[in-house]
Amino acid sequence: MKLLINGAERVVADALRGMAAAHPELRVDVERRLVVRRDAPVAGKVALISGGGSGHEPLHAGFVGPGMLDAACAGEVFTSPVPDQMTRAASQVHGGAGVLLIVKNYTGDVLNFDMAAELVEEDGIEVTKVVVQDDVAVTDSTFTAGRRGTGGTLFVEKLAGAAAEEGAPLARVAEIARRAADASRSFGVALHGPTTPAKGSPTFDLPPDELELGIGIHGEPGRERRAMLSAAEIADVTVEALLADYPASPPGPLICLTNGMGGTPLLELYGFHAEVVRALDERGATLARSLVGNYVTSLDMAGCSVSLCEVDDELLRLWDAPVSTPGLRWGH
Amino acid sequence: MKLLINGAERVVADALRGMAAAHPELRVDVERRLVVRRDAPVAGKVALISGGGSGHEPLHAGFVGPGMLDAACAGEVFTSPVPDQMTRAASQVHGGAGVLLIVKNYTGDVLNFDMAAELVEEDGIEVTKVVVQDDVAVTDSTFTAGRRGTGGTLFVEKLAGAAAEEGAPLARVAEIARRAADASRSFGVALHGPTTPAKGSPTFDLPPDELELGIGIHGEPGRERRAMLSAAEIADVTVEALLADYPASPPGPLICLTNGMGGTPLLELYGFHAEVVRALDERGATLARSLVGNYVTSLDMAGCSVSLCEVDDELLRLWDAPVSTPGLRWGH
Amino acid sequence: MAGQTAERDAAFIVEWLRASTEAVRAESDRLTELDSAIGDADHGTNMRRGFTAVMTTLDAEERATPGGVLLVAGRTLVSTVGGASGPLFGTLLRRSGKALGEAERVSDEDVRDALRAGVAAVGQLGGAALGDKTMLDALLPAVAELPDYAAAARAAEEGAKATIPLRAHKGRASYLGERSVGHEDPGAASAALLLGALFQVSR
Amino acid sequence: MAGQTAERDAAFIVEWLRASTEAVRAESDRLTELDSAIGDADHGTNMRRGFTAVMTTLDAEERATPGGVLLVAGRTLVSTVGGASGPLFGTLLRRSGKALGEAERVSDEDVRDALRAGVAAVGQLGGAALGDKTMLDALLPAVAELPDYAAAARAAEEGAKATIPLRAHKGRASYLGERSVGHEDPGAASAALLLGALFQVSR
Ligand SMILES: Nc1ncnc2c1ncn2[C@@H]1O[C@H](COP(=O)(O)OP(=O)(O)O)[C@@H](O)[C@H]1O
Ligand SMILES: Nc1ncnc2c1ncn2[C@@H]1O[C@H](COP(=O)(O)OP(=O)(O)O)[C@@H](O)[C@H]1O
Ligand SMILES: [Mg+2]
Ligand SMILES: [Mg+2]
Ligand SMILES: [Mg+2]
Ligand SMILES: [Mg+2]
Repeated sequence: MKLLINGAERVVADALRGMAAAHPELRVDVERRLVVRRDAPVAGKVALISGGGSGHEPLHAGFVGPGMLDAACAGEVFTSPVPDQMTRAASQVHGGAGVLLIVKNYTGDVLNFDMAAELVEEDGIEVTKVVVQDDVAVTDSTFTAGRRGTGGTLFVEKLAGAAAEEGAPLARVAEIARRAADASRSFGVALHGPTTPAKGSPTFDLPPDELELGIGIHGEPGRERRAMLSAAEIADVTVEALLADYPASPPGPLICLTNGMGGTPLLELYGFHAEVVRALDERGATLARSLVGNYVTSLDMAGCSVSLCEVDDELLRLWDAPVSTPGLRWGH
Repeated sequence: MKLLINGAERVVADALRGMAAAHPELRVDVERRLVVRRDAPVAGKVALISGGGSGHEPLHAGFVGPGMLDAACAGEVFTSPVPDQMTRAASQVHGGAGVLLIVKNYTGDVLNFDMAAELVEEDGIEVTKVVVQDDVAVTDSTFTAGRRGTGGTLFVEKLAGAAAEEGAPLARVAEIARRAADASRSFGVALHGPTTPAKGSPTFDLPPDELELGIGIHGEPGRERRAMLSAAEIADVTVEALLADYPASPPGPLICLTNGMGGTPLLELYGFHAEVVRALDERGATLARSLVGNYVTSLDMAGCSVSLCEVDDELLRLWDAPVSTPGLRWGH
Repeated sequence: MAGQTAERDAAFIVEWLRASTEAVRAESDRLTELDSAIGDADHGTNMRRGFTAVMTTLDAEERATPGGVLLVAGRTLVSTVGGASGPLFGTLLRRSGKALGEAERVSDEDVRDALRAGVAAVGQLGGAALGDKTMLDALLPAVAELPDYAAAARAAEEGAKATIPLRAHKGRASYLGERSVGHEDPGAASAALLLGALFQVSR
Repeated sequence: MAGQTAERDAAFIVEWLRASTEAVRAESDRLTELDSAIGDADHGTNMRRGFTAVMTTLDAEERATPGGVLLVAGRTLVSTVGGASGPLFGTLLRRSGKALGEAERVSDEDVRDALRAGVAAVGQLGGAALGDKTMLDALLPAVAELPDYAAAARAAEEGAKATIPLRAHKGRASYLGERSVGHEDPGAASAALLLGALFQVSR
């Protein structure tokens, strides 16, 4: 596989240089791999910090800005950032109202963010951590490191970001983040695996007539390999898995993120979204909002994921609240 | 190649169904393959209509909305729409101030839009047509059907859309569109070809150590095949070709669109953008704005294109003017 | 071979279009493959979609005259194909239909004159000349042989094959420059199918 | 084999880390390949980045004590690796360094006790147990053999291989469920490299 890069070891730094050039509204520290709101610290506002391995763009750095994150820490491709990044980010964005860390549930991310949280607290900054674990493909999660954090992270960052922007205190922002995390479910499907710069070839090989169900966002193989399905069939499998995981059947009103993994064209993704909406509808679920696009990606992986978030009026209001980031932007 | 579809013949209709579900702010006629601003016709506003083959999303349907297009006509994959679509669109969006047709310079698009223009004029609606032909890879354009219209189309639709939204009359909106088209240059590179639903395999095969220079957005092979280059080298070749095509050296301030063809991850694209900015800078060019992302795509083609638009204060003001579409959104 | 006095009615044109549709359907993948080499891999799909629509239209409403059949067929192509081939083949049929006027029966000389007018209109619309590696490279030599349908079909076939060594100067393939050399033009291949179908139904 | 009375100084630990770095560099692609099968294809890159940084740090500033060397090496791993292996291998070294305290020379029994403390800390931090298909499956049997460095290296190697038939219950590989069976754990393979390097420099 050919990649549009200067060398595997330079990929993340180069991307951050590009972000710096493209987004004057952000402060990008290429050396320390931090992307920060230009107006940070915002006095009196809870600061949201997230981050994770690179390769999922626009998540997380593309979600930095008013109404969403204050800072994102970029790790190497598919490798969580190191604690020094999070502590440095905290010192730059803490506006006196505490820091919320949004962490995807992977051993590496949790360990590194935990170490950072300890250090930040030692500096006298109030810290709360919310772990996103929305991937319903991980069924027997007692035998695993829990569920993975995937597309639902976007919901958590958006909803908690809106609450923080409104001036809510840390406990309240954390509560919103936890509610959003609890209300989120995701399921992903790959048609071919992603090519990491370090490996230079797809992390898993899929025969031309098979697909991988229940994949994560790190090029790990999924839980099951099956004969290729149509968009309608994939939507049925996906929506079935998602709805089955909610306590109520059907759940309350939903925000639906029909997400591309990076290598699937928007044309196909919209067609798939039509089937997701149909599959939800057939099962009595109510769609409050939808978002279609490449938001939580896995490099050039072909495939898609669907993330749902069950919302009440408050969460829906926070979803509709203005956001102004490179990757997500609406409202006034 | 596997695709996330229900069948080749359903791809465009399915995608439009998905757009309808995802974008209540648009009116989508799946049958007639039209995407229209919900508030159309806007009385007294010049109506902008564009369209073309599908497979380039978000272009054009994703650029329908305040500050950009009033309607987009979606053809089959890589096939221009038929005149009936444009005439129907005109009847829906004409607000009494005339219609501007924005056409990418392909034989099919030009012929079909020309036929439509004749019919619309027969209905007593004032029509002006602007043809975008920004692809500098087509060097000896006297021996071809002219230059192709590619990424520069985004500049034309955005700048003319802003002028129309401000209430400029048809002649003025058309003049802005022409100035934008004249000021635009594009050059594209492919690392692997796109897979059309009808063909089911990449439209051209590239060996693992070669790339295709000067490609268009329809999976046509480019003008030259070369041994694989680094991102920095690709940026140099690209920027060199673009700048050489401007009469002045260096040209005036530029808007730069660093565009993904659909299958290249955002991580790589930002890294490439860093090199484009460097290459421009080394050649004395001034960057006024940049935009990085998948905007004018070619299904799942891996690769990128760079589009430049030389701007004066007026064009820059129109660029910064608010726009609110699924694919491009900023300002208030 | 069709005699010079043969009278052709609307059914003859319908049969021609039906035979063309069958040929286009059978060869659709090959046409797309040709278009994949020097174009955008949609020509087979385009032609199949268009001719399928033509047959649906003609099956739904009968036309009394050869000219009427061609007119509605051409209009259907324009309305359903898109791309370059839609307006061009559409114009070929529409303009031929116009030339045949209201007559219920026409001679093979009338057909020849009509198709020549149609082909001339294609040339005018697209601005291409013989040797530009387009459908005209099959159409022009073919109509020159009419009303000898067999010779016309052969000339179209040879004209299509003769596009292989040419460099394209019109349409999408022209962007390839020298790299367009060595491939048969898909539109010319389609044109040869239409002329082959015409010969077939003329016997 | 190292005698029970051998005294180990800071240089010994530096040599161990240097040999580890060489081994990790030499095996980096294999480690990534292993991680590709049941993880996310970054383990080799992670380890190489971390240990390269460790050597840079150690070459820049000398440490007087074995404990001091391990502390700074562990901290460097934590600060440069990320992922699961950064905090875990970092903790292994840091905690071992802490256990060795300020002594300028330590016995092989001290090294044994320190590494056992380090491995215990890894278990506590990551919550994994023997048989969960992690680095602990190499580390635990290895430190049980210390201060016999040869036996420890052998045990680590065997422990790593023994992860092949296991189903992962921790880390990324656990998401694969049954499909994690049949592959060697990359972190365990790395741990075996470190123990192999220790044996090598102990002779
Ligand atoms: N200017 C032209 N004049 C005549 N024929 C043309 C012209 N441009 C293209 N064609 C014909 O159209 C064919 C391509 O048709 P098709 O693939 O359906 O449309 P598109 O090129 O828009 O994808 C070419 O092979 C060529 O024969
Ligand atoms: N909870 C844990 N306890 C001990 N070791 C673990 C744990 N989780 C993962 N590991 C080890 O980490 C290795 C993976 O390291 P690496 O690939 O560098 O990090 P990541 O999994 O974050 O990509 C696994 O092979 C395993 O040996
Ligand atoms: Mg990792
Ligand atoms: Mg086409
Ligand atoms: Mg074509
Ligand atoms: Mg890993």
